[in-house]
Amino acid sequence: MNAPNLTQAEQQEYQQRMERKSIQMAILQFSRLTQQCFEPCVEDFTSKTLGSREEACLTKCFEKFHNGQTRIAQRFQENMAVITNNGQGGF
Amino acid sequence: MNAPNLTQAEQQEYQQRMERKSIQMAILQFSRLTQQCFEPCVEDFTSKTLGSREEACLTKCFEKFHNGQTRIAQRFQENMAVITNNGQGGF
Amino acid sequence: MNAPNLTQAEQQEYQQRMERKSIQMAILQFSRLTQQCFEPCVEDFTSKTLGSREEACLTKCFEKFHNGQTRIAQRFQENMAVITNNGQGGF
Amino acid sequence: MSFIFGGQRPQPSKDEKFAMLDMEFETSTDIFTRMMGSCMKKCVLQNNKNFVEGELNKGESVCLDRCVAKFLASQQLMQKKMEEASKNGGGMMGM
Amino acid sequence: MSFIFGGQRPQPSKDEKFAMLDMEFETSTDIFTRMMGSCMKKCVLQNNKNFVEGELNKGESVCLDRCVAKFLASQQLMQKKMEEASKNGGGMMGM
Amino acid sequence: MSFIFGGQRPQPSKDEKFAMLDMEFETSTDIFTRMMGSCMKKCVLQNNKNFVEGELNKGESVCLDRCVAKFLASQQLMQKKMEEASKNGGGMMGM
Repeated sequence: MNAPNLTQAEQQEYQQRMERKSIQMAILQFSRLTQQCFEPCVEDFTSKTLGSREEACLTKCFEKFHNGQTRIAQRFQENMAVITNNGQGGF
Repeated sequence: MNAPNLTQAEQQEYQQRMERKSIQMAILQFSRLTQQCFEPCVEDFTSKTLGSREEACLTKCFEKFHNGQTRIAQRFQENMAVITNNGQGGF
Repeated sequence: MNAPNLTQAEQQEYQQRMERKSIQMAILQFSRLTQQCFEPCVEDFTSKTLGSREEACLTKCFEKFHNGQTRIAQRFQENMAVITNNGQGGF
Repeated sequence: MSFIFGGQRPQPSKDEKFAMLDMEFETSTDIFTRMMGSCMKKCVLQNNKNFVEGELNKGESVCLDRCVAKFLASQQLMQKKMEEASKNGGGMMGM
Repeated sequence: MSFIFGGQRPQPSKDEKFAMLDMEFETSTDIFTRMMGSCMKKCVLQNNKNFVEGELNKGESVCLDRCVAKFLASQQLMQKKMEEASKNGGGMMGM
Repeated sequence: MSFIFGGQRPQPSKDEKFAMLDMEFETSTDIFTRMMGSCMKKCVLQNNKNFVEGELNKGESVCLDRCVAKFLASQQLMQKKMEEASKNGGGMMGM
């Protein structure tokens, strides 16, 4: 898929649109992360406040995902660069 | 995130947009519910019509989710009100 | 839900919009399929290249889903035709 | 989905008409995707951990046919229940 | 989500305002849907393979109440961690 | 995805161009999200029921690197199969 040519004005407009989309995506990613950590970390419903063990688990879970995501994003970009240079096209 | 200020005309227009979005969301929620109840309730594929036991299971499943969703929505709103009043902001 | 009446110009415009939406959907379906086959077929991470057994599994998995999807789509259309003719309405 | 579209507005604008059609498209797509996910899981994936064969065998084919029929019947049944709940003032799923 | 909306532009256009409201709507919807999925799984589905009863029993009801509170508390906690990570220059989740 | 975009129209309008770019963005986002889900599951979550440690250890890091490479290779392979199926008149996945 060849990227379409944009005029300068269109580029600016699209830039703004992209920013909004990225924010939107980040928010949804955050809410997915909340669920992904909630499910393994919170299993006791005899109380309605988080216990200290649950809080520690959520914190470590957040860090683990944050670190994992950062690493995956780096490798993703490196691999995509190789694939694109090999002329196999992106998606 | 501070809600943006809308003029009265904008409010009316957005109201209509919201209605459509809510309908859309309700439809997708309904189709998710269908799948959620189908999977545990229908397990016999020696026939192509629903058996009476399967129908009963689907009906109870629907009621259970309907009741659960109603309760969760109430608690969600109560909790959000408390969080917002504490000045911690929404999402 | 009754389909709204479109003028001829609107029909043409909507046709184009539909094409884009169908492409979008096909792409997302493809990326879901990639994940669905990756998860059962690729389990060895002592190397960073696909083994021949993994490649064979991915290929068969693709064919299986492709065939399954084709069959389900046919039955879906047949069943929907019956439901609509019975006057029970669509979704 | 008559329980959702109660009264229709007299003359919808182009944007409104397109939005309605979009909704119909997304609804069918969503239900199809979910049906496919459930039926592939129930009829094919449970017995195919290794995918030695790309063709559907007889058992899988028949199972998929019945699964589609049952999924749509379940959908109709749940829709009926939803309409009943809606009439009893429950509103749309608590939201 | 103050870690995302840093500086606000002075006078947003109608489209921008609507986009912001859409975002808020989709965010609440998404978090609600996920919370419902997790809480129904933890409080109701684990013990209801056959759905013999449509009403919520006492145990399920209390469990759902607590689950909602804990889910939202988890969300607040993770948001705090996210803001901290964001201040330390980590950027938004690596993308 | 050359199997999808067959003939390109001569001069797309601004809306069409934006729609194409949106599509590209959503496609990359979707593939990234799925890859992350699968690789975190295979390399990290299977051995971390309790999250005692926030850092990635050596084994997890190496596993993630390989998982990304294999996921993208799988995606390329499946794309090739898709293009072959498409040439043989099968159309796009039966829909």
